[in-house]
This record gives sequence, structure tokens and C-alpha cells, in this order.
Amino acid sequence: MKRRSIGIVAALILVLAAVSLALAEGNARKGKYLYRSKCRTCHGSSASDLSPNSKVQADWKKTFAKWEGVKCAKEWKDISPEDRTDIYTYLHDYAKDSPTPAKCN
Amino acid sequence: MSQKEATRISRRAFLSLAGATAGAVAAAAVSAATAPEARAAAPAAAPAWESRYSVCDMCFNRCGLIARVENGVIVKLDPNPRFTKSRGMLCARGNAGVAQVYDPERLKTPLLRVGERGEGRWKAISWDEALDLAASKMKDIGAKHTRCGMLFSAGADMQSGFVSRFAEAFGSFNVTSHESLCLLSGNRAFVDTFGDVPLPDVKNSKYVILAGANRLEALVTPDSMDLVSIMQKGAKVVVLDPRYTKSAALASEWHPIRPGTDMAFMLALAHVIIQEKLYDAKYMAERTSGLDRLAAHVADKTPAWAEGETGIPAADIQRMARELAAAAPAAMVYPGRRSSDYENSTQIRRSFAIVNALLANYDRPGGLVPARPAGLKKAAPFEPPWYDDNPPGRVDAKSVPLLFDDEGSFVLTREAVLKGAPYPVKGWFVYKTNPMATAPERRKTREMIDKLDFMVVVDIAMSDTAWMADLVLPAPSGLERQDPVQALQAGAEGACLVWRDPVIAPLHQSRPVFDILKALAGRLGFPEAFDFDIAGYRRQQLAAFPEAEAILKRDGVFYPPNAPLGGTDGQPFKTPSQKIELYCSRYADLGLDPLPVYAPPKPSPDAARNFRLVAGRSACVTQGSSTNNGLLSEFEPENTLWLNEEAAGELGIRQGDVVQVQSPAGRGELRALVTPKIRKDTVYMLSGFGTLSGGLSHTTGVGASIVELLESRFDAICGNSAIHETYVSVKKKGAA
Amino acid sequence: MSSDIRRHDKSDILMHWFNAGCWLVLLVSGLGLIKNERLNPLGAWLPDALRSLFGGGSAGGAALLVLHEAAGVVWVLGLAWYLAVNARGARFFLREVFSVRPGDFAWLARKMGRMTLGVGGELPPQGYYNMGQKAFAQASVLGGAAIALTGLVLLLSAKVLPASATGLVGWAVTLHYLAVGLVFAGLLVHIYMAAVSPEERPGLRSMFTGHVPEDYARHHHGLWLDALEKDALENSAQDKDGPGAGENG
Amino acid sequence: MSAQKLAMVIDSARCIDCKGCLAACKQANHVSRGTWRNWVKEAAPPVENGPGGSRKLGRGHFQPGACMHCDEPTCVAACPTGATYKNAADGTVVIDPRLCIGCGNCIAACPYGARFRDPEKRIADKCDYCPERRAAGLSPACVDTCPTRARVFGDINDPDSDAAKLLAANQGKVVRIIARQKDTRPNMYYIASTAPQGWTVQPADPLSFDFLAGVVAPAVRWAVGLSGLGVLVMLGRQLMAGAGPAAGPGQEKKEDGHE
Repeated sequence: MKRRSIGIVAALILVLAAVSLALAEGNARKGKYLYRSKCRTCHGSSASDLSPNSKVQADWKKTFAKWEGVKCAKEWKDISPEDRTDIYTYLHDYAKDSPTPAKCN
Repeated sequence: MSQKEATRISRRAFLSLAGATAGAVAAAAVSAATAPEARAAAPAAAPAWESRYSVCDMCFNRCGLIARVENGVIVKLDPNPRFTKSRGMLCARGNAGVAQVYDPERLKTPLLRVGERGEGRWKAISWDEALDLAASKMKDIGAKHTRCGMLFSAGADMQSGFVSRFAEAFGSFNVTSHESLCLLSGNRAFVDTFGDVPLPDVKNSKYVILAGANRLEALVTPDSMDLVSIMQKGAKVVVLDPRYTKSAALASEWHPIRPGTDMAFMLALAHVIIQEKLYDAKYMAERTSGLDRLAAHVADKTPAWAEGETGIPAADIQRMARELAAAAPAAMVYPGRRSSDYENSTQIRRSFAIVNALLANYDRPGGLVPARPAGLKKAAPFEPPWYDDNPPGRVDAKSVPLLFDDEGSFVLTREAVLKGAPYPVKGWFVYKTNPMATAPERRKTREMIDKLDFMVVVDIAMSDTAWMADLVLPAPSGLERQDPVQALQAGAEGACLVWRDPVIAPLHQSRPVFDILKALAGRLGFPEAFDFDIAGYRRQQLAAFPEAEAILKRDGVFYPPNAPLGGTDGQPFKTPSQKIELYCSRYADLGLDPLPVYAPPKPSPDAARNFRLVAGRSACVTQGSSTNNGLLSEFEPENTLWLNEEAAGELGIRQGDVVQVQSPAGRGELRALVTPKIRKDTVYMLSGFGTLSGGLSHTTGVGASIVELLESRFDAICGNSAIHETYVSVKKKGAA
Repeated sequence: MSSDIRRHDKSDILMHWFNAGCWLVLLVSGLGLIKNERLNPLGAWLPDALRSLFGGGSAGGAALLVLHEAAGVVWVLGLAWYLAVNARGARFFLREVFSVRPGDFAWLARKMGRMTLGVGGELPPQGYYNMGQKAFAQASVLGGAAIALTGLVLLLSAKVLPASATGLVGWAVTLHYLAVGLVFAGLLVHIYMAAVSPEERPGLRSMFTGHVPEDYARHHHGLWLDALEKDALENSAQDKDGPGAGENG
Repeated sequence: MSAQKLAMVIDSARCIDCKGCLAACKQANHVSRGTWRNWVKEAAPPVENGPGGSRKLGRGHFQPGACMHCDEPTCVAACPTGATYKNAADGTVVIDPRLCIGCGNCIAACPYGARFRDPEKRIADKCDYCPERRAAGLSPACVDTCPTRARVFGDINDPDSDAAKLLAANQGKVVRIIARQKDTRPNMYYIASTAPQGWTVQPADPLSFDFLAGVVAPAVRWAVGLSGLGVLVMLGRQLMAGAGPAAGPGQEKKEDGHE
């Protein structure tokens, strides 16, 4: 009995620690706002249609690790690092293989 | 003597029946004209009605229907034969849609509370007053408590999406849906196993295990109809349920499983399938991950072990595992819908998902099939604002490891509002959902409402939730509305599209929630978020199908081109490993059990509370939303407590006695239904009775409220309400 | 010959023919409403024929029922009106009809014997009504009351009475049928005696004129005439009881 | 060609007791609260041996039904006005609401309990296979709405109808529910299974109707007959005695002498 409750506490601590592993650190909600205002202006109309669902988490991670290489790197320069983290968090946390995939229709 | 007579009659009746067998077909050829009293009646005239398509609004299934309208009055609702998702049917509730429209107790005007909460004193006010008031209260709350100080809750409705849109435009993250009181545990488990929530293709299945799903009473189209059809064609349907439901009665096999032990059954199935190598080894290697770990995990989960847990004989479990595997991939453990049973429901449903994975039935006829894209376009895009003063997330965020961000958890949101932490929530906008009657521990919902500065409810009737509000706004029924296009999924047949046009003008002063939200958006300074009408919205939704509008008008339903099954073959699953995760790596990362670990159901902490209370459905009512319906209340006039006959005998309770039921959450009094149709350790009652509202004459003061009794437990992983965790005591009223 | 004696006043005459007319309509329409193998008095052709006269099939039956109900209401209201405007006459009528004298039964037996078989003894003298008339009138009054009451039940059945009233309605049907049947049996004799049999010609005439010849009165209603003459001698004033009895022609 | 014979063929094994047919019927036919034109009966589930000597309920069965539109309807025989009759055109047993006087004879006369007196319409009511809907080319409401297609309807004299096809496909398996007390030759056909059984009742005439048909009607016939006979005899004597007015009054005159 006692061992079990210790187990639960341990699990809870692990959970709190692990959330950061599964989810990125920025503010996904602000990221969604920023993504819509800064990226969606082109992506979906003049540029390729992009949404979190377009890639798996690993791909988003790769993309953002080397963002200087993307086609629209010129536009990315105007985005502050904090904002970029938020956008990354949004795209990553709602990626195709995320725990909460963004819904399509 | 009369009893003797009756026995004799039935025996004789049986004999004449047997005799009739041979004669019946011959008799069919005899002309009626030989009857002596026969005369011809004048042929009846066809009714002078107009027929208009709509979509049923009596539950979430959205069955296509044809409204027969005479002189502006709906006289009958008939099924739309072109609507194949429902197999062209309309159930008792659908038929009772007319009674809902013309319910004399419908809300007629905006009402402002003038007495104490729950006292029932209201003042009719104009729409302008009502909207001005709501807008100014919401503005005040936003200014004082940040925009997230407003909570938005919407039920399953074709306009509910507009409520979420409004919340986003207003700036609040706090949206809850009915789903967290219903099915999210199952969704969680399947997303974490398959990467999506597949649908059962019952129609083509040869073997279906319904574990707890009462699909012949809790109707889901087309699954319920298809279950009957496939059984007639020789498919096997196994029901596990502590209650002899109608599904149990008609199933090929029924096992009165000990409540809370479904996972033991599933692990034993997995044990047999793996032990006897009844799976498709190539498929498992290519498409799944973690088979070895699963095999080790279930190595000791033998049928004999499971028999001890579930009460189902080991030989039966072994046989079912073999039968299931033999029928695979046209076989399934039905994923279920209402899945909010236990605190470990996500893990229980994971065990369902794992057995399905072992059957290699994903995207196969008769198995579990992915929802097919319906091709609807996003309509009326807008730029939601950002408020830097807002808190970082939902009020219930991070209270469990894997909350669905769009749905949240009502139970956990309620806890947060009660605590005022992590931040205060002081306003509540409710559309067509009724937590006072659907969320466990009604007392707590009541206390939550007391914490609020302002609560507005938009609904068609004075629900218990509306009864507690400050402002109540009358909505029209689905039949009086124009609604956007919605995609519906029907197993292997894929998606179909429906919309609604009003079949009659809105009654009384009712206004659709879209109009209400649009008016509020204007008053609150973000009219651009609702700068469209529904007709235009629908045109944008259907941009990919220029022919759809005409077809929807002609047929009441539009079938977009659907890809055949098997389209996901070779495609990665939307999981971190890109495979079906028998072993859930995400859970491992989060410190959760990566394989479902069985724990026997917790015994009652109180010896006096020796019955587990389970919830369930009748095919005649949709929880609390239709028990007050004038027609349906004839089928379910009151709820009773199902009590096993042996247990009743021990308690001295006879048929129809009023019993007192008590739990830590509350108490209730209702009549006992003494029956062999339930296990001795379990009691059951229907929801939707024992209401509080003065606008529900068929249910207020009638029966007992299940949410008064249920404790507010929740799923440890996704926060879904866990409604089978409550033990109750039962005694005859007046007994010591 | 002798002078006429006043026997019926205008309301009596009106009432008689009103009653007769209603009976005709009600009987015919009523016959058209009975349609059942075990009840049809003359076979199914009769209701079928009547229904076809009234529009055929169900519609004809329905029309007959409406007519029957309307006529029934008119009939009951007419009787009620008569009771109200000529209460004295009604009282006289009822007293006369229900007062049976010792010789009456002998009269009836002998009369029936004489009329049918041609045998029977001397007929004792009769009052304002003879026993045959009295018997038919009694049946008409009692039967009429039963018909009116049961008819009212049937009229209200599908309009007012609750679902539990089927027992009452069923018995109303039975009694309605019985009462009409019995009165109708008497009616045949009444019509024969009054309209066909030559001996009652003056009686038939009096149902139009109100008067009977003194001879006729003496022969047929001797006791009545005796009483009239006695009254006239005693107070040579108007008789208080007999309707118009004092107005000797 | 012979007239239609409308009938219902019920595959009761498909019935899930969802009560869709009951609700549809009520709505289509304005049947008053508390009364029903159709039904679903539930068979008491068999008790079987479960694990460890326990008892377990076996396979259940539901039986949809309604007026069986019999070929020898006891209700028709009991109706005093012909309001209830067999429609020669389509074989249905119908009620003419305009002729029904609410006597209730037909209710007791039905062995299936298919009839009731509607508390609001105050007359006998029962299933009529929705004639208005049929006129509009639709199935009866219960059939149209049935989620599992347990109720099938059609003209069984027409081999192309759904009902006739279902009958033909199940030849030898078709049963009817026949009251022990009286075979009214019902036109409701069940495929294979009809549990529960033994629920039919003795078709009985109310005492008032038995008395009417058995005692009153013959008595009235006798009374009217006798009276008619008497009139005929009197008429005969009158005619035989000669056309002159002498006969009758002459006799009367003799009596005058008495006075």
C-alpha cells in the first residue's frame, strides 16, 4: 500500500518533468496568433499551404533548427527569437503526430 | 385458476402457431374479397403537405430527415431515404422532434433573472436589452479578469463551431465541450495508439466485441443498424456488460462482466492471440511497434487469470480470442463512444486499441477505418487577436498530462473555477449543453455557478443549467435554423455532407446562436470575426464541390468522392514511431504506463455503499436533453433504479418500492426496478430525471438525478469525467 | 247527426304529428345505422340501401347518423317544449294513460280476440282512452323516455364521454334498440287501428280537426262522455281537467 | 385481377425495441397520450446456466405488432353500426370515425388487444396502415421509420411487393400469431419466431352486446312479428268482411245497445 503511494508520487514528478519533453517550451497559443499573422499571409495563398498538420514533430524540429535555410528566410529575420519559439511551439505541439493534432474539417 | 388457464392458453396458442406455419403462405393468396362484411372504402386523399429536407437535432447522429409541413406547421418527420449513413431510418427521438419544436415549455423570450439563483423568478426583456447586458458583462469580466475570465461551453450542434470562433475572437482560451463528459478517453487512447481516431466498419465485420457499448440502445448510425444486419448474416456480436441491456439480449453472446475489469479481458485476448501466434506476423513487424514488449507484458495475463478478474470463463475468453483472430481483419473490439468510465479509462481503451492492432484491422473492411477527408474548405478565415495580459493557457491546463486543448475537461475546469486558480474565471457563456444535468456531482456545478459574476445560457428549453443563469436566451430548434455544412462519417462508406435550411420560421422570439454571437461581436468591438452570413459561409465551405449546393437541395445530402479503403497502406501512422504503438512511446516519455497495466477495480471504501452505480442509455431519450419531450416522456416517464432481484430480496425491497440511494456526492429517491437483468453488485439508473428547473414539468420532481449521486472523478491522463467510479448505498425508503 | 265534441287542442295535434314525423325520420335513419349480421332486422341490404340513398358507403352512413342525431335532438326538444307550454294537457294525458280501470284488461283481451279471431265477449266501456290506446301510450311514454335517455348517451358518447364509458354506451345501444323495437311493435297496431281500420276514422280525423262526433265518443269512450256531461251539469262551467272538454260544440 | 391484400411481414429477430415505430405512429396519427396503435412486446428472457452454477439470462426477443387486419375479424362482427369493416379494396380492417359511436364492442372483441377507445377522439382507434401516407406513395409511418427494417409492408397479392418477396423468400418459416380462442385469420406474418406467445386474449363480446344480439334482437323480432301478424289478420278480416263500412261500426253499434 505504502509502496504504491510512493509510486504515484514518483509518477507525478515524472509527469511534470516529462511534459517538457513531449511539448516545446514556448507559448503555443501566442504561436498560433503569430503564425497566422506572420506566416499565413503567404502560406496558403502565394506560398505552399502550411499548417501544423503538414509535418510531424521531428520535421518541424529540423525546420526550425535550420530556419536560415528555408525559402522565406528573409521574412523570418523580422521575427524575434521569442516569437519564433512560440510559432515553433504551436507547429510542433499540433503536428501531425502530436498528442493533439490540429483538426482538419 | 386464472394462472392455470393462462398456461393452458399459451400452450394451445403455441400449438395453433405451429399449425399455422404451414398454412401461412397459402393463406396469403386468399383474396380479401371473400370476407363477408367487406366493402370498399373511398381511397384516402394524400396529405396536403410540403416536404422539406433537414437534419435531425435530437442527438449527435444528425440523421437526414424530411419534414412534412402543413400550413406552416411541422406535422411529421420522416427519414430521408437518400441518407444512407442512418440506413434511411429515424428513431423514436427523431420522430419526437416535432414535440420538441411545439413544446409548450419552450423558451419564448429573453429572460433576466430577478430572484435568487435557482429560485425561478424571471423578467422577460427585449433582445436589445439582453444583448446589451451580455456584452457589457462580458466586457467587464474581460477587463477585470482578463479575457480568459470568460468560459465558453457548447454542446454538439451544427452551430457550436461559432461559439469556439467567438471565444477565440473574444480572446478566451477556455472552451469546454460536452465531449469531456463523454468520449475523450477513447479518443485519447486511439490517437496515442493509431495516431487518429478510427471508425468501426461494422457493416463488413464478421466479429464484433462490444465491451460496455450498448449500441442497440445508445444508437449510433450506421453502427446500430449494421450490427443487426450482420448478425442476421451470421456475424458474431459479443456483449460484455454488467447489465442485460437490449444489446446484451440480442447479442450472439452476453457476458455479465465484473464492472471495471474490461482491461483484464482485453489483455487475456492479447495473451491468447500472441501466445498462439494468431496474428499476422508480417503486418505486426511492418506496421506496429512494441510487440515484444507487449508479449512480455501479457505473458502472465492468461484466460484463467482473467476469469478470476472478470467472471468470464477462461475457456470462453480463449475461444473468443481464437474466433476473433480467425475473423480478422474483418473483426474488431468496438472502440465505443461513451468511454468515460474509470480513472484509468484511457489505459482501458488503450487495451481495446491494442487488441484491434493485433487483428491488423486498420483501414480494412470490417475493421477500424480512418475518417476520410470530406473536402470541406475553411470558411470565413479571420485573424484572432492576441492579448498579452492573458494567462498562458486554459484554466485546466496541465492538470492532467494529455488534455485535449480544444475540449479541455469540464470536471477540471470546474475545479479551477471553484478554487479561483490558476486564475479567476467569472463569466460563463453556455450554448445547448447542460452541465447541471450531465456533469457528475451536481452540487459542485451549482457551487461553481455561485462563483460567477455573470452566466448566460442559450438554449431551446429551460434546462437545469439555464435555470441557474443570470440571462437566458431562447434558441430555435434545428428545424427552424439555417446551419453550416457538416461532414459526417459512416464507417467504410466515408464522409457525407449535410446542412440545414429552416423548414419553418423560428417560433416565438428565438434567435440562432450565430445571430446572437454576431450581435455580441458587434457590441464587443470585433464585428469582423462574424462579418459573413451562413449562406456565404456554406458557399466557401463547399468551394471544392460546385455541384454540391444543388444536390443538397435535391437530396438533402451530398456524397463527396470518397477514396476506397486501404488508402493508408504504406503511409506512416501519425504517431512518433510512425507505426501503431502497441507500446506507447509518448506515455513512456511522460512517465505514464506505456503498456496498459491492469489494476483490479478499487473496492468500495465504505461497506454500506456496496453497489457500483453505472450509467447508460435508453434508445428513447438522449440523456437529459429529451426526457422532458412530450412524446418521449411516454416511453420513459421516470427513471428507476435497476436492482438485482437477489440483492433486492436481501434488502427487503420489492418491485416499485421507493428506495433511497446515497453516495458521498449526494442522495436520491426513486422507484426500484427489481430485475434479473443486472449483476448483484451493480445498480443502474437513467440520466435526465430529478431535475431542478421549473421549465421541465415531466422530469422535475420525477425520479432521481444521477449527477446528484455521481462523484466527480476523472481520467488520470486526459481529464475526462470518470462516471463509473461511484459506489452507492441502497435502502428501502423508511427502512432503518 | 250529433254535434262534435272537442277532444284535442292544437298543441296536442301538433305534438302528435310532430312526434309521428320525428319517429318516421328517426326510425328510418336509425334502421340505416344498424349494420351488423346479428342485429340487422331485415338484412344488410336495408342499411346499405339507406346509406346509398344518403350518399353511399361510409359517407351515407355518416349523413344518416348526422340526420338521426339532429332529429333526435329536435324530437327531445319538441317534447320538452310541449311539456313546458301545455303542462296541464301533458298532466291530463299522463293521468289518463296510466290510470287503468278494472274492466280495462278484459276490454283489451276481448278487443284483441274480436279484431283478430272474431271471438270475445262484450267490451266494457272505456274512458278518454281505451286500454289499447293506453297500452300503446304507456309504451310510448316509457319507451320514449328510455329512447331519449339512451339516445342522449349515444349522442354524447363520441363527443363528451370519457374512454371508460364504453360499458355505459354499450348498454345504451342495447336499451335503445329494445325500446325502439317494443314501441315499434305497438306502433304497427296503432297505425293500423288509427289509419287503416275503418272504425277509427273519426279518431284519425280528430287528429287533424281536434273534434270527434258525439256518437263516436259515446260508442268508443263512453265513460269520458259521461264524465263530461256530469261536469257540465254540475257547474256548467269550464272543466278544469279535460283539455277543452268544456267546449262542447 | 384480385384486389390488394395489404399486410405486414415482420422479421422480429431484427427488432431492437427502440420504439421508433411507436413514436412514428403516434406522431403520424395523432394518437392520444397513454394509448398506442402499435406495440413491441418483450419475451421474458430464458434463464440459462452461467459459469459456476450461476444463472444467466439467454437470448432475448422482441415482437413488434399492431392490428393484424384479419380476414375473419371478430371486431367487425361486434360492431353494431358497420363503422368497423373490412375494406374490400385492400383487405384492411378500417374504422369509419364518423360512424363509430364508441360502444367499445370491438375493443373486447379483438383477441390481440389492438383496439382502444382514444381518450381525446372518444371513439375506437387502431392501426389503419396510414391511408393518407399510402395515398402519398409512402409506407405506413412505423415501416418507413423502422431503424432495422424489422417491419416490412406491402400488397402480398402483388408478387413484386417487398412484403410478398419476403414471404416468398421465407417459405415454410412464416408464422402467424393466432389466438387459441379463435383463429381470426390474421394478416400479420412473422418470419420464424414469434416469442412472446400466449398473450392473446379471449375475444369476447361485452354482456350488453351479447344481450342485445342474443335476447333483445330476437325478442324485438318476435314482438314486431307478432304485432305485424296481428295487423295482417285484422286487415284480412277487414277486407274479407267487405268493403262497406258496415262491418266494423256495425259491430260497434251492437255494443251501443248495451248502454
